[in-house]
Amino acid sequence: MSEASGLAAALAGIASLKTAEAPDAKSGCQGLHTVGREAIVEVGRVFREAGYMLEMLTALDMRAAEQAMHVVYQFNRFGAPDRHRVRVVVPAGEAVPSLADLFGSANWYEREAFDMLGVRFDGHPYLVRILTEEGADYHPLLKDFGVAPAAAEEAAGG
Amino acid sequence: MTPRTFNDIFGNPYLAVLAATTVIMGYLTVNALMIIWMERKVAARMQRRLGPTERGKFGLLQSIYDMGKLIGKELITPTHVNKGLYLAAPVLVFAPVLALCSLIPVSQSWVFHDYDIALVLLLAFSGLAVIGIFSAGWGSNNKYSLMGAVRSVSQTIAYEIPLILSALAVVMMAKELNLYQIVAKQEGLWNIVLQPVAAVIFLISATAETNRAPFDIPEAESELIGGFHTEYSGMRFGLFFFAEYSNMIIACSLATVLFLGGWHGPLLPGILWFFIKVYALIFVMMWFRWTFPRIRFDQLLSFSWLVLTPIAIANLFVTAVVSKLV
Amino acid sequence: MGRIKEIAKGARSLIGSMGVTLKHLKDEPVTVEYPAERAPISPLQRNAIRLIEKEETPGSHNCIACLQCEKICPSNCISITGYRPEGLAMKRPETFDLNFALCSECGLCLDVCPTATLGYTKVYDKAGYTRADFFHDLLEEYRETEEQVVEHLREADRRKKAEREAKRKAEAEAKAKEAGDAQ
Amino acid sequence: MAELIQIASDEDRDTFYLNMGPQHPSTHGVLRLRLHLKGERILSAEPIIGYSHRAHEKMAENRNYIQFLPNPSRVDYLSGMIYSIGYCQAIEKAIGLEVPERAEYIRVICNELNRISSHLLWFGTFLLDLGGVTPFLYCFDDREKILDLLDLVSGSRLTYCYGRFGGLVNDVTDDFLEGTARFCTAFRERLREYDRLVTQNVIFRNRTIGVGVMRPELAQQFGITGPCLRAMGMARDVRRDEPYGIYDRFEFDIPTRTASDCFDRYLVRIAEMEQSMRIVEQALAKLPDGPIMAKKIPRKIAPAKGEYYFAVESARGHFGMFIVSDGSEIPYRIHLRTPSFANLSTMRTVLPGTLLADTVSILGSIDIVLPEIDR
Repeated sequence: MSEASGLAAALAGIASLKTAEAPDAKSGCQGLHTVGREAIVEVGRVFREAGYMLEMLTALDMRAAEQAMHVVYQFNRFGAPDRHRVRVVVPAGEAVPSLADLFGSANWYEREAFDMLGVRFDGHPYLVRILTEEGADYHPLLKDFGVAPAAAEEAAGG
Repeated sequence: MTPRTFNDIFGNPYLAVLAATTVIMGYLTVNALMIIWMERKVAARMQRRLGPTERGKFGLLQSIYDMGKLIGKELITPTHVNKGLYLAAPVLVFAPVLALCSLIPVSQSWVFHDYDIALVLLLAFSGLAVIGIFSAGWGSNNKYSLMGAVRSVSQTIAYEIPLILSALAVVMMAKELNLYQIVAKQEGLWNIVLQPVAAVIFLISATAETNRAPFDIPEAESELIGGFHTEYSGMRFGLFFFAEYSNMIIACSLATVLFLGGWHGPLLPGILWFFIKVYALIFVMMWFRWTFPRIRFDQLLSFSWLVLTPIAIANLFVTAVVSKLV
Repeated sequence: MGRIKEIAKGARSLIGSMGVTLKHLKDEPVTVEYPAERAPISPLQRNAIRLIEKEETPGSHNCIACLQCEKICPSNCISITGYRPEGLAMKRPETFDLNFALCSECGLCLDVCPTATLGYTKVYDKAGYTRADFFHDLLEEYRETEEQVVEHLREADRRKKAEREAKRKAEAEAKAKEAGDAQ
Repeated sequence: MAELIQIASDEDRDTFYLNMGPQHPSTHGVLRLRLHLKGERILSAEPIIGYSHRAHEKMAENRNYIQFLPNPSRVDYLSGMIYSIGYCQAIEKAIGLEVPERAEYIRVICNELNRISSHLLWFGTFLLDLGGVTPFLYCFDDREKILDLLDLVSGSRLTYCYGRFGGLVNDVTDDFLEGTARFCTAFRERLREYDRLVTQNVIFRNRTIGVGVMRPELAQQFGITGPCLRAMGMARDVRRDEPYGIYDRFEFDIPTRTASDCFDRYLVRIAEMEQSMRIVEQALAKLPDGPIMAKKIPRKIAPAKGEYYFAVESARGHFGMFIVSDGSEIPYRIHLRTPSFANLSTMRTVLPGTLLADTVSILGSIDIVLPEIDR
């Protein structure tokens, strides 16, 4: 328990961090936070020092509603889950500091988020596409990246 | 006791050479095809499969169809290879095999050639194949092939030593380098009884010399794809393939000659006994292959230098002392 | 000495391994020689869909062209056009095409079918050279009997209607009687 | 952290680059490893992925929750049952749907059978990487029996779409129950045989013991999960830590080892197969009668606006689904957190310093399924 309260105290020390009240059990998380993008490295360091791993990192295209991308970090510890989802709201087209120096897994996760949704990460050592082809000029998981209707696909495929 | 050689039988050296070449070529071709069939069947049965069944009875003709396929294939020469080495390699690998076969005494009554130093010649020639493998690897101008070739050279050198040392123990006992005489002296008591350690070392080294699994690291398809023969196709690849199986025959024949008493055996004619023993040994080699995972390269070398060679030397030493005392 | 022991232990383990393969050498192979013999397939095995013959519509399917399966299909491999025959309450399919090349055999179409007329074929090894080989016309086998079935359905509809009418009449009569009794 | 591969200068003649893959016998799919080698020793390694990217996440955004059902099992085709049922469980949790008892038990049986089949395939291909062909075929023989069993209930052999929101498609038959019990008995015998054929084998031991050691700090740094993590000595398993379905009702151990080398990862998986059989046998004994579909299933599957995260233990580790709903029938975003993605990303720190032959066994030992990484 002291570990968790230590973590809470450390998180409380970060100015721009807002923690949501008692998350719903359905969310699968024990803590939901929002943080300014300049503080995300600090947040990452707090979690890393508390022995948490970066379980998941992804981005959400929220440009339609709020002209911004959400980068979602999910930290968890080994054992009984204590999952913290940290959200960073980034205005579309701007970059987020990279966590690649703190977490090895962030390296690929951030590359994936960049590849899929075009979120750039400042200070990433090797921010190139990871899943789609080299030199592509699209980010397929953006909402305005359309899909070809099945019929057109069929015609193209022969 | 001296056997008749082909020279005696035909009375003409040129005719003898021609006849020997024909017989050996014919034998090697049929043998390679049959061993391939046998290998596939043995492997299949060990893995609870059926193996080839479609062509001929029990799939006996399958290998012939496969050979037809290999011959019918276009010979592709990649543009980046060193042409000379690349083209020479399959021949270089296959040629020593032919020469070696003529030295094996298969029967009590006749041999192809009867040399007094046949064993030395045999061991010397068997080392030649590695030149072919190396030129294949180097000439292919492919990183995987090169690694396969490098591995092959160091492996051959490493295993030649225990192979020769274990053969030497037999030579010491027989006081003879003539293979026919070595066999003749084993009448009644095979060398394997007197030299079990040498026999085991010889079999292991021979497996390694022929690049058979678990010592097949020059090819190592899970690491090096095909190793030295990655870039070969069609019958050029086929020659490598034939050479491997023919080498098996030679290694097993030599083991039979040195340790299993060659043609000696009750009831059946000597030549039949000889082949029974050879194919039994080949079966053991196949058994190895389909049971064991591959040894890692560095472990392979240290196994040779740190385990097999010291044991072979100790065995040789004991043999020397005992044969002096007896 | 330890080294020799180690070597001996290693050799023993190798011989143990060889024992396993030798033991299997005399075992019966497990291979099924496929084109010549076929392993039994699961009764639930999912393959291309077909329309099953239903007892309500002897000799034919009971598809009502509700397009539920077309809508649910994640791969858009079903396309149906329906028509309403004269004097019938339900629609009948005019075309029912399956593009099996796209199908992922998820079985969602069977789940949603209200008349349970969709089933799986037992053909699991169909091969073809072009995509057109995988267009299945599911109505093919039933086209001949279609008119008969429509007639049968009309008959059934009429009968049902008559029954319903009779029932209503009976009910009304009963009600009237009841009302009469109550008075 | 991320040492990038610098192109060697002309003077650097001792080293060379080797592209292992995308077409290579032992990269288990289309993985490319860009290796910097000195002789056979690896100086640096960079896995390059994405060759089998099929845009499952994009597909999710273009179809409704029901239509996404066939997809999860195709993400990881070796533990397709676990993925497919995991997805159902995630949505059931999001919309608050109760699943009947019988369905829950059948789900557990199928999941664990699938886990065994996945581990068996891994076992076979791992030995194939090491050059042993025969165990591969024995494993496939055993795996075939599991596939037959799962085919009996689900109708598919590999990419199952067996789960539905609120239950399952088909009920199990007596054939299946008997067959499963028979399989468990027969398979125990087979495991003893594998022990003699492989585990005791000195060549195999030499190839795996002490090879590919993952330092424990990598676990936190990279978020390693699954058997790779348990081989590091951490008894972590989603089934135990945050039980989903009815996994809290079963008794099973979480096998762990401490050396974290290839051999330990191998032993952990073998022990896991035994534990899975234990679970299967308990579930078979307790299997209740009853329906297999929930009574009231909403016609529209539309979780309330919000974000959901649900994790299951796949054969390779922690598989998480991050579902963002905007309240409609079509998911706003489904992100799949696949275990192999994290496990493979450790390779650039684990591989340097090892031999080329070890690369193959290390890659094999972490049990990667490329389509699951690329999604």
